[in-house]
Amino acid sequence: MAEKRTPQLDELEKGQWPSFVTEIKKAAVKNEASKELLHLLERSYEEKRGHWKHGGIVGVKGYGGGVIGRYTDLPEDYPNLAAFHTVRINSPSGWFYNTKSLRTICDIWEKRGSGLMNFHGATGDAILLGTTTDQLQPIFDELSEGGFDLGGSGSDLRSPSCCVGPGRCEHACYDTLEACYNITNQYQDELHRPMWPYKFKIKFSGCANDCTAAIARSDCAVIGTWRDTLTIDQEAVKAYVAEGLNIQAVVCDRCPTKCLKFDAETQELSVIAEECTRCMHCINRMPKAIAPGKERGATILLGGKSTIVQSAFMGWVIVPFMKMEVEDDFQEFKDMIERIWEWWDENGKTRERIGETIYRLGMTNFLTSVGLPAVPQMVYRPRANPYVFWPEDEIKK
Amino acid sequence: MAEKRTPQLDELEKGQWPSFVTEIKKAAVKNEASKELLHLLERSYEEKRGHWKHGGIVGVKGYGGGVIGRYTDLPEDYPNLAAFHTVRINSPSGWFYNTKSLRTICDIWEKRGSGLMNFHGATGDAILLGTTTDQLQPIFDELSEGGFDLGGSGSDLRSPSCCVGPGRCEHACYDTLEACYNITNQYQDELHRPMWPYKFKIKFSGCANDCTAAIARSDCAVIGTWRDTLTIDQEAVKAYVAEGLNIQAVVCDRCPTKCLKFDAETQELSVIAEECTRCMHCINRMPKAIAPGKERGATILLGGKSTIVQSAFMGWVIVPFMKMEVEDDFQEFKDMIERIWEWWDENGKTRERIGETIYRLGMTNFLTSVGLPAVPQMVYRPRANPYVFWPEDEIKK
Amino acid sequence: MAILDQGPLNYKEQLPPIIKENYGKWRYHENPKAGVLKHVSESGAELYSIRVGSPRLVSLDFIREICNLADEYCDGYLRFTARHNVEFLVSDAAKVEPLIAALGAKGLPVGGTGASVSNIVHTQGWVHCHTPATDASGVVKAVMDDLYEYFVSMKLPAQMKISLACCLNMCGAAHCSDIAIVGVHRTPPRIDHDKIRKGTEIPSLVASCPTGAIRPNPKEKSVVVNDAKCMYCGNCYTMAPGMEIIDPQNDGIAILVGGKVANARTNPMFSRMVIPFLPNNPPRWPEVTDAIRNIVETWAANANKGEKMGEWIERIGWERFFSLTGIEFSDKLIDDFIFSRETFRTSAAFKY
Amino acid sequence: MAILDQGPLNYKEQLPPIIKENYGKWRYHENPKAGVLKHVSESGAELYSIRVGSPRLVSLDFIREICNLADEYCDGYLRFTARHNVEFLVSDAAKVEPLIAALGAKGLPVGGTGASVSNIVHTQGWVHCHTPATDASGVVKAVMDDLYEYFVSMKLPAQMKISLACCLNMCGAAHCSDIAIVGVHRTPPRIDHDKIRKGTEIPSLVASCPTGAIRPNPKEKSVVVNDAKCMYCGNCYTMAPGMEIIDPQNDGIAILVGGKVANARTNPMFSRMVIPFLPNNPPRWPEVTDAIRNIVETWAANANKGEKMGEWIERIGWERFFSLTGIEFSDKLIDDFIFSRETFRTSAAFKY
Repeated sequence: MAEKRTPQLDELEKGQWPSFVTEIKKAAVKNEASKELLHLLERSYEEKRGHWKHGGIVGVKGYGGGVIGRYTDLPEDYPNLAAFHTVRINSPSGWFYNTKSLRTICDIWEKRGSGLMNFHGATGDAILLGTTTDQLQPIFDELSEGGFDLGGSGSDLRSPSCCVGPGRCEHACYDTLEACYNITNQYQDELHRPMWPYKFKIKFSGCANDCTAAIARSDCAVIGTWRDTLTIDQEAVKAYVAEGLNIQAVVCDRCPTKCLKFDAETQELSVIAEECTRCMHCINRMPKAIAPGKERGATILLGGKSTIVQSAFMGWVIVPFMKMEVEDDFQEFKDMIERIWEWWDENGKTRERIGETIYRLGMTNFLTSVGLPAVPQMVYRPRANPYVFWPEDEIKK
Repeated sequence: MAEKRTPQLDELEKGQWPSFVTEIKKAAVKNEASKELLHLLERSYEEKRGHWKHGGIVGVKGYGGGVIGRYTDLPEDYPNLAAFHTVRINSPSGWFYNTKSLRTICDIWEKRGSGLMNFHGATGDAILLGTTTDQLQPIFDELSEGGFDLGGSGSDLRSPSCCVGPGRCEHACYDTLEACYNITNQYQDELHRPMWPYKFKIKFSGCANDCTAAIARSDCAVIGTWRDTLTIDQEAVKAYVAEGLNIQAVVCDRCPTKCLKFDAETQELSVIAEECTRCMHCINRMPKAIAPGKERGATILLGGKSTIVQSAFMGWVIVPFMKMEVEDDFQEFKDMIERIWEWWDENGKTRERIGETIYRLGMTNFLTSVGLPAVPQMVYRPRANPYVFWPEDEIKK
Repeated sequence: MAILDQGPLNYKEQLPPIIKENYGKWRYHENPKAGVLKHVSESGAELYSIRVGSPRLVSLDFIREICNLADEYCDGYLRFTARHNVEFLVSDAAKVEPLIAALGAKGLPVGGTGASVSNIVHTQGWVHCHTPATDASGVVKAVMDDLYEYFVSMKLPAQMKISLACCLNMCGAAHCSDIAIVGVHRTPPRIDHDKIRKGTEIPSLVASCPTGAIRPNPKEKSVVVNDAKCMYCGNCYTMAPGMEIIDPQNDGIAILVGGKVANARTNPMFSRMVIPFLPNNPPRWPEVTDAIRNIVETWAANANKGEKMGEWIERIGWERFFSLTGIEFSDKLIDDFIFSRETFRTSAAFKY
Repeated sequence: MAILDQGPLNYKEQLPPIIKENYGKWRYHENPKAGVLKHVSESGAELYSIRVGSPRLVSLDFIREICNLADEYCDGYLRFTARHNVEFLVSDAAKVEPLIAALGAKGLPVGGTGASVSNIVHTQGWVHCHTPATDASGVVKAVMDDLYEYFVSMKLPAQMKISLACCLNMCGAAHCSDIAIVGVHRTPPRIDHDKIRKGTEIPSLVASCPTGAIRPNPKEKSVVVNDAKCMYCGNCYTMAPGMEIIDPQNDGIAILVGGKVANARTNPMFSRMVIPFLPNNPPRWPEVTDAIRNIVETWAANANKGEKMGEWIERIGWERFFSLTGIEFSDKLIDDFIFSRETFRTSAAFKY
């Protein structure tokens, strides 16, 4: 292919933010497909449209997902992009890597693909961006040998992800890294072999700061919390005062339930335990003095998803507090999620996320079917209509 | 009919609250139908069910509404209730009466009906409860002679109602009594001759305290407001302080936008005009010191209705501020409401309240069709989805 | 023959002289005691309104009696409120206490102003309605007898408005009340095919069902109901007498709380269901009066001064409402209709 | 042959020694300067995390380069954040500034912590997606160049998260971001009947339309679109390549603001549309960068310290957001989909 100019993309090498164009150019030095990608993208910038077709069915032996087919609609002009598939690698918990692991990926990808990658994709997989159909199985074989496995795609369990958790964060209310690893391993079949109405995402956040955006971005959000009350270190409170922190204004006045009382005279901070919603604001502001309680676990929220089709839903509370214990192998969570999947598998329509299925069939139907007790924590407020369904056994004959 | 006992109803003559049973018994002394009503009601109390059938078509000459047919399903046992119709009298603005007017109604009703009445029905009409078909026209004739007219029923404009307004309230931002009277008179045809998809209610409240519950109970709520800012009498503020009112706690701290500032030293109260939402809280607490602004009018809200069918809707803002002037005969309001009715009449389905029609077809469709400009005051917040309909003339061909 | 379209009485002729003279000139008002409002005009004129509870369903004799009182104490003028109270409009301060005494002698309660329970807005019930799931006047009487002390005093945190609707048509517009008492059915309609065949428009009947539970039954020239989809709203019965939904064994009352219509401080709010069903237990509906008293007294004991029921609950959180009142929460209180999504808690921050 | 279902790398082998030793023992953290987090353990150990902006779409060379840096300064360990930043995990305080200098020399920006703009979560765009209405990486580059000063400093009122989704599938989950940049189509799909006939399941295609705008066209063995009902979501195109929705002349970008996911102080919130359309104007999308800068700077100038975009807007009211930013309001911003009702203002209390 003859050299062409890329004046529009070149503009995007200017400026202080690291440039993806520079990255493509680096890959283009070594790889013909990446070089064509640069020119195809320049053409998209001229024409203001993408040039990729719907994915065809490609894959690796034994799996139904993990690879996404991608083909340009201009294969004659860009023969090296005729097939330019994606491989998803299930990333390690918390996206921690040693450099050896990363170099292993690079070495395989240098040999067998475009050299372009996403660290990471939106769901959290490491994405290898652009290879040909014949390379897919060898890539998988070599990744596998390096200890890697593929992530989810299609109507399956997508690769779960988690926050940094106890690895680096004082707020972690359960071991997000282990939970993510353990549960991902438990459900390898669900992850690799699509069999559900649509995709299902699980994200693990260690506290209500929700650094993985689990409540918005996952069908099942596991958000760390505690059942008792805040731990307050009064000496550390005094130290904050000495440092000049205006505790009343910055902490107490912004507490959503006004459950924190600061005595300016004694410099003591106290909490009205039953009024605290464990929102994390005070802990975020005074991490040296305030910590989560001792009885720790997670709130489980279900149904989060983005716009398509029935509108975006945020996850809603289905279990206010669940123990998330390494010791019992996260058994309570696994029991629950399997009941949920079974219900969804039976009741969901094609391409219907679980939140949409529950919205369509009603929360009572769902809760009753999966055996979760209804509690007020599940709702901001009760129903405004009197449209109650009455089960036959509660009716007089 | 033989005397029967009414032990259950007799129980309801006990207690301190005035008893409707006593009222029925009073009517029963003079009227055989009322006597039968007492016994039919006792039977309902025994059987835990009503004994009235769906209304048949009854009416008076020239009108399509104003009278509701009512028949018992036990005419053989209660022959005087075989027909026991309702007559709705359009009440005067603000439910003000001189005793002569009330006595006129009583005299007609004593002669021609059960003697039982509702002061008033849910929509605000004076309700004559229980008469026979042959009495309907004479009742109407005599009421008419007394200066009365019938109220609405069926798929028509229901009798508008209003708060006490400038008749007795210092908060009234427009003349609710005159607006209700004037507009009711303008739309006598719409009120008496059902021709719409369903009923349409208008309620006039003089301020945001909304004593007629217009926002909940009317398809069109006209709620008094002002466009400029609060009038504050600083001398009266000081008088409240002298009386012991804790202005900071009772007024400022409960102001939803915290736009009121009280200077404890100078005892002066000031308002950040652009932050005030004119909610009435401060005025309610300090009526001697704070009053609405000078540029007065009303906010128009559309769509209020109760549960059946698509859920309860509260009225939503369609015009943030409209002048409601006696001098121009409320022309702006009339122009708007006629355009609204025209749109609804064309687009509404049978038994669909206007709120439901707008929900079904979309606010943009409605606003564009009736020529109301979209403003942020119409929404609590903008749409969360990107599902915008684009008109063809904004699209490049 | 009647004059058509002459419209309602002209309100101007129904106003007492003090109102005509001070129309639009009122400066402020006070609430000197329960049931008494004092409005003061720019002119210095003082108008006393004496608010009196009424059963709403009244006889001629009642109206004539209050007319007599109005003639004696108010120059022949009175008004009714949007909540069915009677208001005597007294322009002579000296007549206030004598009028109150006269009202007391007749057993008419003076109250309903300020931080009190107001009169209950309600519907017809078994007295005169064709679709009721409960009585109206009887329940109201029982509740108001029970809450009488709160009508004739001003000791609640704020004004409390109670409404009753005897079926889901909710003619009483109970959907934005501090406490709503709503008659509910709980069993699907029983179809009388003969009645349906006689003059029911099948497509309209089918369209009347908000959940699509009704389908045509061409064989019977009638309809069929999918019981699992029916939530007993009774809209079909309103359309078609053949869809018999009244069921004495299973009809009863639901309680909703926390609605408001005024815009003061917080936005208007819908009432929310807290008790899905209480039985019809005439003549005094003790389960209903007990439930309401519990709610009123829990609110009275816990709310801040000036805080409406709904404002209190939204401040403390609905989860705390249930723990404080001891009312049982159940899946029946979780919405599953069109707008359910907005009620689901999409937050990990809550109380227990 | 590959081993099936062996699962991801065991994270334990990817953790630096300092983390293994202090796992679950972290006591608190500080944010000494932009891009630097200092975590202190109960043991007294101190871990410095140096956060670095990445374009996300990177070459082998980029990864090897950061591996070299990690080998030199971090004993060979690093991690990535949920927002696509690189974090170098430095256990030796003395290596912090040398690492920052080395990063600077390579043009890698250190920042994105605390009250800064974080890296933009985004999708593939024209680079590799089949349904995009705009590019992703290019827009992100333009916006981050423009907001660079806010990445490398902590001078905003609070953290700001920007996301970009190149079509309504919103793979980037832009729906709860402080600022969401969303690629939008604006014209109905053009039907390629040949493509539809080849292997499209018609009932699934019909069912894919959220507004019921698609109906079968038996004559063509294809479908027909009711253009008036179509709101260009592209769900049909995702299902069927024959429903060509890409339209270079009319595709572009919508801006939504005010979303949040953390539960701190206020509940999680959806982003809300404030600009329905800006044109695709590559390579630098000046209308988009200008619009975002205006929003960011209006927020920065008006919000309280610690107040997220959405918290600020909800406190002052959306009507004030429009008056303060000067952004034009239009009917396009008023919801008309399933959950529209909850967005309508049912209150007479508002600002101008």
